[in-house]
Amino acid sequence: MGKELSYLEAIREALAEEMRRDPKVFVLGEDVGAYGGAFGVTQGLYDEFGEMRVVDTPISESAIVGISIGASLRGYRPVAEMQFADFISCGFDQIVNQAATLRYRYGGRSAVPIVVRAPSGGNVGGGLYHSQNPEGWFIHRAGLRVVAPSTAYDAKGLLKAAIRDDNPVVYFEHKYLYRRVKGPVPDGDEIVPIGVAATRREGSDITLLTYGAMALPSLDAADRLAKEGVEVEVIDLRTLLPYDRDTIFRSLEKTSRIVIVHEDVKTLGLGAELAAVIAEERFDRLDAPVVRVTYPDTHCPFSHVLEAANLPNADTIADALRRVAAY
Amino acid sequence: MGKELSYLEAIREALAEEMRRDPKVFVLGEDVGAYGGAFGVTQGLYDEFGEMRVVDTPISESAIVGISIGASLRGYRPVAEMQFADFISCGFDQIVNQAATLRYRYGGRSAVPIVVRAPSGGNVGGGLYHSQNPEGWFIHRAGLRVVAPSTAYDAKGLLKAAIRDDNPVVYFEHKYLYRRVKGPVPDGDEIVPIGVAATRREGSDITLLTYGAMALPSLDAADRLAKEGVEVEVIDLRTLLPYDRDTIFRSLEKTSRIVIVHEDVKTLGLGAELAAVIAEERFDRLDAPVVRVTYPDTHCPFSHVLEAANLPNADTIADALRRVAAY
Amino acid sequence: MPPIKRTKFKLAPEQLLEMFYWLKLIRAFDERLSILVKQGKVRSGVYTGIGQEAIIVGTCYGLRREDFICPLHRDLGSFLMKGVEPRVMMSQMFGKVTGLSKGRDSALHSGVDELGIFGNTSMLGSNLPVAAGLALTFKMEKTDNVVIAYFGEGASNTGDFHEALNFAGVQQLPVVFICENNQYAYSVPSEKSMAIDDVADRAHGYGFDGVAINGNDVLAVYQATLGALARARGGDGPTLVECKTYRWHGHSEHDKAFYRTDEELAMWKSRDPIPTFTTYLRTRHVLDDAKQQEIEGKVKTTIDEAVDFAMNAADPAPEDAVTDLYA
Amino acid sequence: MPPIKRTKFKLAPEQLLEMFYWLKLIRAFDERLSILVKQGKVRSGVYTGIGQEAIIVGTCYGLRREDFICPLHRDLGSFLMKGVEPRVMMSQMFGKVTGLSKGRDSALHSGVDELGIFGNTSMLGSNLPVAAGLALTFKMEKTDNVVIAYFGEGASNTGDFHEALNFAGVQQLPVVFICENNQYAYSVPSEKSMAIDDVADRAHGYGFDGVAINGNDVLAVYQATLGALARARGGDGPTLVECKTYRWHGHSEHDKAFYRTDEELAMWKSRDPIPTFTTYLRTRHVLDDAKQQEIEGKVKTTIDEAVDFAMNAADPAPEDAVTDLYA
Ligand SMILES: Cc1ncc(C[n+]2csc(CCOP(=O)(O)OP(=O)(O)O)c2C)c(N)n1
Ligand SMILES: Cc1ncc(C[n+]2csc(CCOP(=O)(O)OP(=O)(O)O)c2C)c(N)n1
Ligand SMILES: [Mg+2]
Ligand SMILES: [Mg+2]
Repeated sequence: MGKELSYLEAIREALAEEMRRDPKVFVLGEDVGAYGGAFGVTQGLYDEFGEMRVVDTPISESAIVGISIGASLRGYRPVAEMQFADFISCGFDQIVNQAATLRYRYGGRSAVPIVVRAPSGGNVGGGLYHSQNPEGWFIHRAGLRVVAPSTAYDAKGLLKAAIRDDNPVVYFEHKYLYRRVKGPVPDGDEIVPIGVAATRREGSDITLLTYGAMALPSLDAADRLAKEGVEVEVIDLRTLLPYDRDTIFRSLEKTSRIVIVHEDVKTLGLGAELAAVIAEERFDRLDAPVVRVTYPDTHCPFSHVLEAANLPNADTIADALRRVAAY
Repeated sequence: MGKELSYLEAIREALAEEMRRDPKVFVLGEDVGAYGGAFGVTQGLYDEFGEMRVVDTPISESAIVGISIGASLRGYRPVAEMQFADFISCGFDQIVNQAATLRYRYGGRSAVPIVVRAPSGGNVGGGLYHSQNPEGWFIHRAGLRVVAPSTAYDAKGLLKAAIRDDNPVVYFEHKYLYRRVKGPVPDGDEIVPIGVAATRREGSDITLLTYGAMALPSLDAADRLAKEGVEVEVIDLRTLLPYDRDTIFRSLEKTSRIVIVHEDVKTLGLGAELAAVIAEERFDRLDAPVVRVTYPDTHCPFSHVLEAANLPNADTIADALRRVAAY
Repeated sequence: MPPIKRTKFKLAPEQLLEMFYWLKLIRAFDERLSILVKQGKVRSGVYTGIGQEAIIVGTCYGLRREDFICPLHRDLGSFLMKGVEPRVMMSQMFGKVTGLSKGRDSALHSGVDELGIFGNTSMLGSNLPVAAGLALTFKMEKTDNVVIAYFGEGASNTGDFHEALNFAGVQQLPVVFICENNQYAYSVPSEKSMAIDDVADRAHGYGFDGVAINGNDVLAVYQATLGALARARGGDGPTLVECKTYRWHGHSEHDKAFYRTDEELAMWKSRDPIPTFTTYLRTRHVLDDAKQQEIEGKVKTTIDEAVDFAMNAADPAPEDAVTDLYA
Repeated sequence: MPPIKRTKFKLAPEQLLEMFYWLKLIRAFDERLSILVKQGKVRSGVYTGIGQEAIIVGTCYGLRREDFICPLHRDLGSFLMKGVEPRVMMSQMFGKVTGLSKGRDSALHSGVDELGIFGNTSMLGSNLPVAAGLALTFKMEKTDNVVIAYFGEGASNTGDFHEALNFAGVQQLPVVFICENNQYAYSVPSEKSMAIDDVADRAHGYGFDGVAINGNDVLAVYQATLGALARARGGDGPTLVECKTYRWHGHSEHDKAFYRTDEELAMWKSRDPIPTFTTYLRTRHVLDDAKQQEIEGKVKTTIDEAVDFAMNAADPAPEDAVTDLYA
């Protein structure tokens, strides 16, 4: 396993390998063809697989998702690209109503094995409409699966799992990580299973739950706390729906303290659900309030000064950890 | 204040009075004109105000919202009707991206005073696409206000407040309540302010937080518990964004116990945020876990057997109250 | 608009009688549903296609099992023609376990992949991108199977209509778009929702042909569809066939349809597709009294049996409110 | 397609020179932005309209202050013509407090109600329903003000385009839809995103006229717009004017535009709207060396001053990341 790939290359490799393995896998979206996608994720696929398996679409997000659903009903496994996660709002109905409910209304007789890839997240100077973290809307919709890798390994392994999964999966790939994160990736048929979190760092004092780009400053903050004698267990959720209750609860048994970090806004971000479930089901295990470190309830501004003010970072995370440790 | 109106009539009266008061108020939507709307809410308005202020639109939810936004920028106060809240998914982008962000991206120099009325909720045999409670998606979006009245009084007063509010407001009116709930309504210029909860029943043992149609079984359950010696304070939130922290926290001071009841699904329903905020900011005030009684994480089935199985009711709420009381 | 393609066809007497049977059966199915609603036995929303049967029979008659249909709410008859047993379809309306949705939803909200039937959500227009996706797979496989996608003139004003037809045009997909133009979308007459006479004209904006035909003449519909199907099967892309028709009942069984005149209804009843076709068959001696009685008897038995079956079938078990959500 | 309306017009020499100034200023503004991006000084996404200036000048020149424009991403020049000072617009690109967004976003993402400028989100097509809403208010007020709404040929494939134009047609709104058909949507040539040659043809599906014209001829654009404006002001409803053009730069400044040939670009550069118009002015003796130098000097000073101003302006204060969200 000597090979190291960037997060972006890992996504591309997952696509290429799955397309080689299964002729029913194809990709579609705006500029995904000869151009290789706005970020270059699909580069090379058009040359290898041709225009019927790497389909350039018009600017029609709703149709992109709807077409994927139709193809999936005939046994295909479409991977649709939203050019930016922000534009997923334009394909919203097809995801939350068409895809998420089909199996249920069919009485279990069919399934919608589509993947919607959504490049999300800020810290790239994208402003209000190129920086969004819309995962909360989809976590709130039964019938979907939602994943958000933070490493090259998971980017590849989770995408393979998503493609093979029989349910509609919304796959959030964080733009900040595309070229900034590199690492080993799984080989061959190895996947990263949906629904399983990864413990990135063991610790006995506080459990930190995070995902996506926030894994990086979270680990930094944990390192700082270690120097102060506080051992933070950092859990990267990887799958947001269904999130990995077992891993979370097991860690809590050890630490009795929880901090949640995400880039999505606070109100009804995933942290709300995690905090609520913990407060409901593990009330007596908690020695301190469950603290959330998140984006404030506002939009992602363009100015780097403003954007930096909004993003959680190692400082703000470390502060929260200290507060919880001292409680 | 002898006059009693149904919940539905109260909405209609609010529209008529606001349209009389302010020539800039108008309504638009599918079948809202001569027909008076799918549920009859706008009946009579077409005759009184004519087709330029009661605008029948094509089946174009996205345009309905976008048109409202455009008109609002010229000082109008459009009230858009979604025929069913379920179809709000088709106008999603215009609400969450266009309306919710305009003031922010304009540097505070403009505003979007629109109201989107959305008949929501189940218990009416509507099945998957005529029963939804989509409020969670909008509570998760900064820049919006979200309200959900449960009485005729609030239906009228909150709609008037929403129309006069300078922000985009999503107004969830519960279909189950339309003709089943009757009561006095505010007169003249009296409104029900956005952001203020109503304490429906005082009690010192448990605080029950709810809204919309779930207020009814919640009050029933509270009555039952009273017979068992447990006094439940029932708070009807009325506004979901921003929810009324003060009233919630004040009640908690008394009771130290919280139960949350809503018809929206559990995962990232509003209850998640309420539970998280309480666990975060009032950890030491809690004597028991914050328990949520909600729709399970699934869709709203058509069969009355299945629908009844999913809906919270006085029995399931009373059970939760007993568990929390006994904790 | 180009002239209607005059495809030559010859139907054997048995085939004509089969068409007659379908017209009768579909009419009887909807008429019985209407009664069942009034009796309070069917609680589903019922949107009959009474008066529009020639469209379903004319478009479905030439289909193969492998071909896909994407029906709209008035097209329950197309489920029958494509192979769903009447008793199953009736069970679907009662929300019984023996229905396609197993009680999760009613009416068109379920499909059968093996029979080439897509069951849509309620969101008008949202079946059209799915139809494009299904057709895309036929193109990928280089088979000559086709997709028929139905929509009302009202639904032709949705964004999904536009995105789907545009994609179908670009990709020259094997899909036939059938517009059931019954002059009204709920209460709104088409002149208040579009500034054109023929929805067929919209096809030209997508690079393919549109034709407007008499939707109450089953043979005219059959002929126009044959031409469109031949084109689609031959790789020459989509066609839009607009069938002018009228619905006799209200939008749903609960709609009194005050928005139209008795004269208009009477005029259209005089164009009832069934007597017209009956006369055609009788003058050609394909049908005589005995044959007609036999067919009408078979229709009655079939519907009676279907209703009996559905009424005696089991309700789903409450536990099944949460199953069949994920694969 | 109906022939282009040959509206007679006469422009005084000063007016022609004004147009010349605007062409030059807009070109210079975008060219400077391009340099600033390469220098790393502007971090916003920059989508220049270089090569397309005739469209903005020809369409905006006849507008009143009260008229509204709804620009697309390449139309920063229209902000200038409608009255935003170059220094303010430049500040907007730098994300400074002196910009329209006060740093919250850049480029077209902010508007000025008093100047009749709507600033859209990034979601392509989503400005068109807003344009319809603005126009609806002009119709309500029976004024003869108009709205001009811009979109690319790529955006004409979005659902919002369809819903907006349909509504504008039904209501005969005073709006002129300007398609800037520059042959590409990002990397995708128009023949891969629509099966028609002229976007103008789509207008017929909405009951109004569409014309396709040479978008690189400022007087042709002016003339066609005049006709459309007259129609709109006179209560005769919308027109779609499709301006055929080409963008010289990549989609954004980061796009190398490998998807097109050097020959194609060279061909279109030979149709540069500015020299064509310069020759016109010179042969008519409206422009001479001295005048040209004077105008070019003024342009240079204006742009230099704007850049100086913007670069020296203050960044927003971090606290303002969360203000201006609610009214
Ligand atoms: C997106 C959406 N908006 C609104 C509705 C509510 N609705 C159901 S049927 C209908 C009228 C449909 O008219 P048309 O498409 O002409 O079909 P018809 O009922 O006339 O056959 C409306 C408005 C819906 N189902 N979906
Ligand atoms: C709804 C939506 N989908 C995708 C994008 C990403 N995007 C930005 S510009 C663009 C191409 C636009 O092409 P066109 O409308 O022809 O305008 P042009 O850039 O050529 O002027 C794309 C795909 C977007 N902004 N909005
Ligand atoms: Mg209709
Ligand atoms: Mg373009």
